[in-house]
Amino acid sequence: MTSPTETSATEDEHKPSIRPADEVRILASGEREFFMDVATSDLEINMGPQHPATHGVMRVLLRTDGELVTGAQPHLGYLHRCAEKIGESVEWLQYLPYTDRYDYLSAMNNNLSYSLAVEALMPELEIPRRGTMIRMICAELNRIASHLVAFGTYGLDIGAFTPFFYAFREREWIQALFEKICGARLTYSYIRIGGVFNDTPPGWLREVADFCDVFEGKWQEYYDLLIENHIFVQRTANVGVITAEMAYDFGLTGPMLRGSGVDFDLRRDMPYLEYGQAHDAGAFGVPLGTGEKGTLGDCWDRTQVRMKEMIECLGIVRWCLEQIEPGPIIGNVPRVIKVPPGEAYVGIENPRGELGHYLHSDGGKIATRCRVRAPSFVNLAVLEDLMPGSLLADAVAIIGATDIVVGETDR
Amino acid sequence: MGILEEAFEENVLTTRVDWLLNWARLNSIWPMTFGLACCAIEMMAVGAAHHDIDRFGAGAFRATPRQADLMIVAGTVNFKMGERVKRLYDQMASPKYVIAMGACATGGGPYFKYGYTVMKGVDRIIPVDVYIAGCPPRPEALLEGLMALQDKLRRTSVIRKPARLQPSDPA
Amino acid sequence: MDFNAIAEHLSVANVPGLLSVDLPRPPDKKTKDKGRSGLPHVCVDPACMVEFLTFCRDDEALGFEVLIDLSASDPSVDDENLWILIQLLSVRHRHRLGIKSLLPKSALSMPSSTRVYRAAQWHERECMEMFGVTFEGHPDPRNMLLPDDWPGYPMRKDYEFPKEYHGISCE
Amino acid sequence: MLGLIQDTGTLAQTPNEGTNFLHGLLQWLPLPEWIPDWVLVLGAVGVGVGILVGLVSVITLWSVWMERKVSGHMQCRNGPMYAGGWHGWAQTIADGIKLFQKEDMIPLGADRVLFVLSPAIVLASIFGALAALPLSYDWYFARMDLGIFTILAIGSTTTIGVIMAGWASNSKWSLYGAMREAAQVVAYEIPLGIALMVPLIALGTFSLLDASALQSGFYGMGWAIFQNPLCLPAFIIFWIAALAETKRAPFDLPEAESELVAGFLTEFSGIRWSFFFMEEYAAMFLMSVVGAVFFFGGFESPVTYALRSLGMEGTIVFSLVCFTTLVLKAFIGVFLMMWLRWTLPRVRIDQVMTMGYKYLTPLALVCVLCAAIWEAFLHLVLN
Repeated sequence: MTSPTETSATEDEHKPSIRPADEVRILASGEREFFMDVATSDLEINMGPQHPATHGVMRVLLRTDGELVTGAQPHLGYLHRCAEKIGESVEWLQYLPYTDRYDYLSAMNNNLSYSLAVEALMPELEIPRRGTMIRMICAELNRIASHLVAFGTYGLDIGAFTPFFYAFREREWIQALFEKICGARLTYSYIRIGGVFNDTPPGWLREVADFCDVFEGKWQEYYDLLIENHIFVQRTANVGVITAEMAYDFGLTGPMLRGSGVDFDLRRDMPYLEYGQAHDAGAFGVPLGTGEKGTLGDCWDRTQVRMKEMIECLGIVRWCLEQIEPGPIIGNVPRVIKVPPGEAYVGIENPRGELGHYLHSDGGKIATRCRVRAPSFVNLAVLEDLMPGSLLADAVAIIGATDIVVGETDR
Repeated sequence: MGILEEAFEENVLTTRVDWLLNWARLNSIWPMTFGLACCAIEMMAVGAAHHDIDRFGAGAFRATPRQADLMIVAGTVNFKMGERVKRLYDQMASPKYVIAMGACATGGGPYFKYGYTVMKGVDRIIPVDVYIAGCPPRPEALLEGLMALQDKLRRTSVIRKPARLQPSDPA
Repeated sequence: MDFNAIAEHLSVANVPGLLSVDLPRPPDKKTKDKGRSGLPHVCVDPACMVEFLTFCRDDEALGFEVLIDLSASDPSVDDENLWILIQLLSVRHRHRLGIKSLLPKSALSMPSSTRVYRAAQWHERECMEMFGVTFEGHPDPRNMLLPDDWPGYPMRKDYEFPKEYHGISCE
Repeated sequence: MLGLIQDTGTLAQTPNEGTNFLHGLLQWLPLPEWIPDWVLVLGAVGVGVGILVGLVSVITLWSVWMERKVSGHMQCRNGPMYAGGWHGWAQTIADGIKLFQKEDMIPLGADRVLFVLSPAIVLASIFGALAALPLSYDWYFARMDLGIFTILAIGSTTTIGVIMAGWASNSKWSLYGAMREAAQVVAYEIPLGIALMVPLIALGTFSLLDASALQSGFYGMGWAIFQNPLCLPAFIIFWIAALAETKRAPFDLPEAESELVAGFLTEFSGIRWSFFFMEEYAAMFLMSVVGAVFFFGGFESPVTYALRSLGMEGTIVFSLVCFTTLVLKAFIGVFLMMWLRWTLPRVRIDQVMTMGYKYLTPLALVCVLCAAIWEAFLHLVLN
């Protein structure tokens, strides 16, 4: 158990103890009456590395006074897998499988972020349009799968066990689609530097279109089953309110930022791939938190933004399905990639926020610096300010709403 | 079960009682919710509807180590997490089993060479019953690992003296 | 505004600490200079980084409300200074700015910019444990990802992997 | 049980002396004369307890299996399949035997006496409450005139066992679970008691036997719910309070899975944990039976009405039919509880308290008032 002194971030004063009486009475048996200085101090609980609500291995040292949380201190590092040191030790293409394992719920988006960063360093590499289209379809399908897991596990945190199973039923369909295209269920390494690994099997695009149609009806069912459920609203509205200034100050991005009403989405405002044309063609909008069920920026808003984003992803996938036409899927990339010397930072819109790669190459086969800016790592810092003042049950709801993935937090 | 364990000769009565005790153990292995990394998502997929682990009676994921019999180490164990894994293993009640799920828990996985904080396999700190290969292993592989554990339980002897039991003993 | 406009705006407002601008240049055969690809960034003196960041955040035209990333980089073993890399993002004007500052390896300390952006707190803690950079005035200088008693700074180029940790061998 | 306690179940209030019970036993068993009376009484009570424990554990085993299957099918998967043949019927038996083999762990800092005692207290109180349940007009363990009174009184002592368990296991999560249990159950005892007064006003009796006898009016369907319009809102309040009382569905805060690791059961393992688990399902069955008897006619249904009109009043077939009607109604209640558990999220502790004190209690009082007014003016309307 960590010593109390470690919680320097949370204030350490005890509650006022009961003042002993002034004069000391002598008892019949002759000895002095002993007054114990009764002081109540806050309880320190380790919502430890193994806890159903911490979505993996994150420890939050909670200081509570009864049910009221008076201090919280996240402790990370229980899944630190030295991703950046490996980035400086293996070749460019060999590092791709490691990018799947940061945010293991949206491996396609991680590959995309890394590939775009490397392509920013190789200006003469040109990516064919079909490759871009397949990249966008896979990235958006993976965003739906990731938000489904977020929706399912958030139901578990609030106590509703069943939505988790429905969410995973749809996710299995997406995983089947990905299995058809690249053979893996979770860590795909499919989006390579210069395009995608292999072409879509026959009938795959038709099945993606079927999925989009079926998913629309199912989505409405989930939305009514949990998000509009009165108890769920009671548990999440007005809980963990993040104002826009707080979001800027903590560097939040993605659904956390949009949940507080800030209209910013990298796919639309700083477009990469063909998201700009997709937005101009009206394929997708950007849902924002509106504070409809409680104050603006509470847990309900963030969850509602994630749910509505799934529908926008369907719009993008359908637009790509119309635009796609046969052609090459990968640019001319040598077997052993030698990236010209230079530095670049590229950030893309991951389901959890902005996932950015800073790459520095000195012209060799191996990167000299591969910095990963993980959105969950940054979004988690806001817990220290959100948790004090909430109840224990709200603390669990707040962690669930930040939707962190510990693989990405600890890299 | 302290007194009764491995105390009796092998006759028709003790083999029947052994069969019953083993049948009860293998039909209700309760795993502990102990997901570390990507394999945890595949473990959740196994617990979910498509590949239902509850068919084998192992669907009751217990959050506390006290009530769990099976610890599925699903993901990378690094040194900081290692002490916690050891403490959790010690807190589990005695007939307990460990499945090392995935390449990371079996032997460090992709982080073997350059992962300075990664422990090269969880069997360095706790005894492991079943290893499952794959990164992450498919849900069917985890179910197959559970069945391998069930086979192992069928062959253990609770009451009979172990000396008479050869590995080639029919299940 | 694109990068040149931002750089020009910064130089006009002669912000304290602005040193130079590093633009990508194509490789040309004559001077054997392999050129520099990628995106441009601004070089800043680390001592007055806090004032530079405060200006970037409060200036109306720039409006960098969000500190996206703060990290360090050790370019090579024999290079005698470390790079501190900061990425800023403006939500209002939809533009980014990359900042680099050189820190001599002999005196690895600079003022902490948590006063300007709260997001910097955790990034700086990670730089402290990974590179050994000390940020003066940091409210909570504990280890972020590594165990508290982890020897050495892993992300340095001259870091050699530990043989064992708490009795568990790392081979 | 088959006619063991031979007592003419007529409505006339026969005085409930001890000899009547013993008389029944003697009639049934050809016993030599020299056996002293106290042995006979002890034997009869022992047989009664054996029947009760056997019946309740069978029902608990069945409802645990049913819960896993119901939750499975609700979540588009089928629950245990391979544990003993058709749809894994032996799953709970396997769980029980496995739990029996588990290591008996008592945490280091735990208060050993309380830790060991708490499952006993919890089971004792729930079986004490179940002893007041009649199985049919002729089969009952004790003919109590204050049936519902004893059930509520003894039934609420399970809280002591739970708080003892939470406190004794020396873990912060258990302490939280125990404190939540204490707060929640106190908040819901009051509306439970008040809501039950409405059917008492409608029927006019505390005893469960007479209550179901009074509901055999309109072809066996003259249930209390139809006799007094206020019984329906009272049933809803009763049902919510019963859910909170048995720590089920939206009110499963004491062992909240995702917040308190396992609430007050965090340190319990093996057979000790299964006692608590058994108590939860027995309490579910108890509350459903109370609901069935006082709101939905207990033994009365068109079938019993038909049998009674055929004049088969005292026979074994009639008793069996009464027993099955009661158990069927109880299992509908148990199924409803399971259904709620797997759909609704969990309510926060302060919302539980506000609903208990601010909304349910006043509502229950209003129901009682209106029910009394309705009963008072009913005789003016009828005659």
